[in-house]
Amino acid sequence: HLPILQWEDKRGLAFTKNNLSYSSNALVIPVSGDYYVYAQVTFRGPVESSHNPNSVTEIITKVTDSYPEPTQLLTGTKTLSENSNGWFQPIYLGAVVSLEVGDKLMVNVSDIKLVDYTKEHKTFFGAFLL
Amino acid sequence: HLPILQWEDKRGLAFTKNNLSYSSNALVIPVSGDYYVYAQVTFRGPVESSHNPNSVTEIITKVTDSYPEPTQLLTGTKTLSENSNGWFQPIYLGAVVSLEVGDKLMVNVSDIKLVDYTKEHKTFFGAFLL
Amino acid sequence: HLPILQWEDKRGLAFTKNNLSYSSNALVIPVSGDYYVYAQVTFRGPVESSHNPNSVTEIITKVTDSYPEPTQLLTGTKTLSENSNGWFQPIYLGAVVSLEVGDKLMVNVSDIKLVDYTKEHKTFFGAFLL
Amino acid sequence: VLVQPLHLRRHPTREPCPAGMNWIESAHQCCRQCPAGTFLSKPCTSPENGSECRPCPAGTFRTQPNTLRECQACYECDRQAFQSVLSNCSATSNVACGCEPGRFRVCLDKQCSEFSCRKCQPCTGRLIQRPCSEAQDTLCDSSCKPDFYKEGDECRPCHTITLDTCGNECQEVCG
Repeated sequence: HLPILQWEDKRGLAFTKNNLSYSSNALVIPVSGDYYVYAQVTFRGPVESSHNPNSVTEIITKVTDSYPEPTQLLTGTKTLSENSNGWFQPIYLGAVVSLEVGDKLMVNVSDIKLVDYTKEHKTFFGAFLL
Repeated sequence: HLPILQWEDKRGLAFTKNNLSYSSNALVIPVSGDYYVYAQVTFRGPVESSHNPNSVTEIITKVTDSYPEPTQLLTGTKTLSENSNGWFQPIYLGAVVSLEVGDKLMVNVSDIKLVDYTKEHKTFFGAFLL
Repeated sequence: HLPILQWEDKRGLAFTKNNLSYSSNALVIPVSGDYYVYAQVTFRGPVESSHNPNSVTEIITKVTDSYPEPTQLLTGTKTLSENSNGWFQPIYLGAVVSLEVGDKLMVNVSDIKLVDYTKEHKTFFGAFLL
Repeated sequence: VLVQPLHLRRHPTREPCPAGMNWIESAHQCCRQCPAGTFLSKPCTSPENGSECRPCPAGTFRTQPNTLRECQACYECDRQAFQSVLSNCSATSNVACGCEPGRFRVCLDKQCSEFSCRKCQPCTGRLIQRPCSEAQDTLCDSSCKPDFYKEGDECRPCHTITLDTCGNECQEVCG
């Protein structure tokens, strides 16, 4: 599977409430229902140890006890035509999904070294119950 | 008018509820109010019969009995600088719009052959009442 | 600071309601709570007086009486690899933020001359209380 | 500009607060600001008694006096993109980032809020007019150093030259 992003859930702009908790890199769904789930990842390069990729991918994934494999809920894939100087590429995803209590939501990326983690307002992840 | 996308509304992650129904390529609004409407289309190329375009466009459109012409609600237009080898370009749109009962929402695209319809988590469309 | 966009809040698709008002380029928060805030800016070029930039940036910012400096809530930065002929680049941002009554929300951009203001469905800004 | 429906009461008009104090909606009065490096953990119950302020947790900061409920998260320097820390984040200031030695800043925008760190050019076979710095690349002399000859844009050492292409820069070596 693609690498899973880790998130800050308390400091700065980050918060969790109404029992929607964050643990081991996942948002944990407290009550079954329809949620609007969203995430933005800003990718950037070039970086040291990583060749310049020709694409970047962000996937919001669901893991549930009722099925052994993760389910891909939302995917953003973008090819890169930038040259070797510095490049930035944000990918935003958001949609309504039906979730069950205990389901876990995570964000996977094609290459974790290409994620711009330096500023909280550039890469973020969240969900709310409708 | 630009081609209208067709959608799956029952299988996999797709669902409709609370009388928000899908028929002839459109979401049909069951009750007047403010809705958050969203859609992502992943475009990809090159494809056989279509020259490599220099841009792709996605439009969320409203059709209503009270006016003979469709109204463009949200538009995403992106020029392509990718060269001739494989390219991917996702466009996400989302906003609150005021809708009347019976209004129909559709998604138009600049070139239907460039739409990546292969995976439900790459191209999706939805709405919810606030 | 980066230039602040001005918005139409009454005509066409634009509206404000429930005391969420618009004044001096900002949405003014009427009641404390969690809001889903979003904005899309379509950038385009080249434009006459502006050299072709190598990137465009959109930032949703919060200004509050409780702090003398603006807070960057959401940021989308994209490098441009388009060449000198016409280019379009939409940037969509959206997330849940905790706001206090009286807080003001604004949209800043890297270069106001590059913003496509010609059609209301290409550049838009809004918020709703969860 | 689009918004969402909700039902509200108009909030009472309020006098501006004296210097050093901010209006706190939940307390319905002016409260003393918390100093830089702290945040408001509990508003005052009357203007006389002070607000309860707590230090910004590690990894967060506030550069100014405030009545905010949380501190801002520190930025991080982009180590993988060859950035270096010029000054660490403290309770009262954000981190400041620069470029690793041997690299200079290439600003992404006019404000240079985003920048990448590009390798300084080595000026092989040339004199250095201006050394590489945080802000700009090395400036190399346009002509080659003694014992070097020009080939295209490059300056090559004379000892690598072949007799038939030997120009006057390398006469000593070829002679």
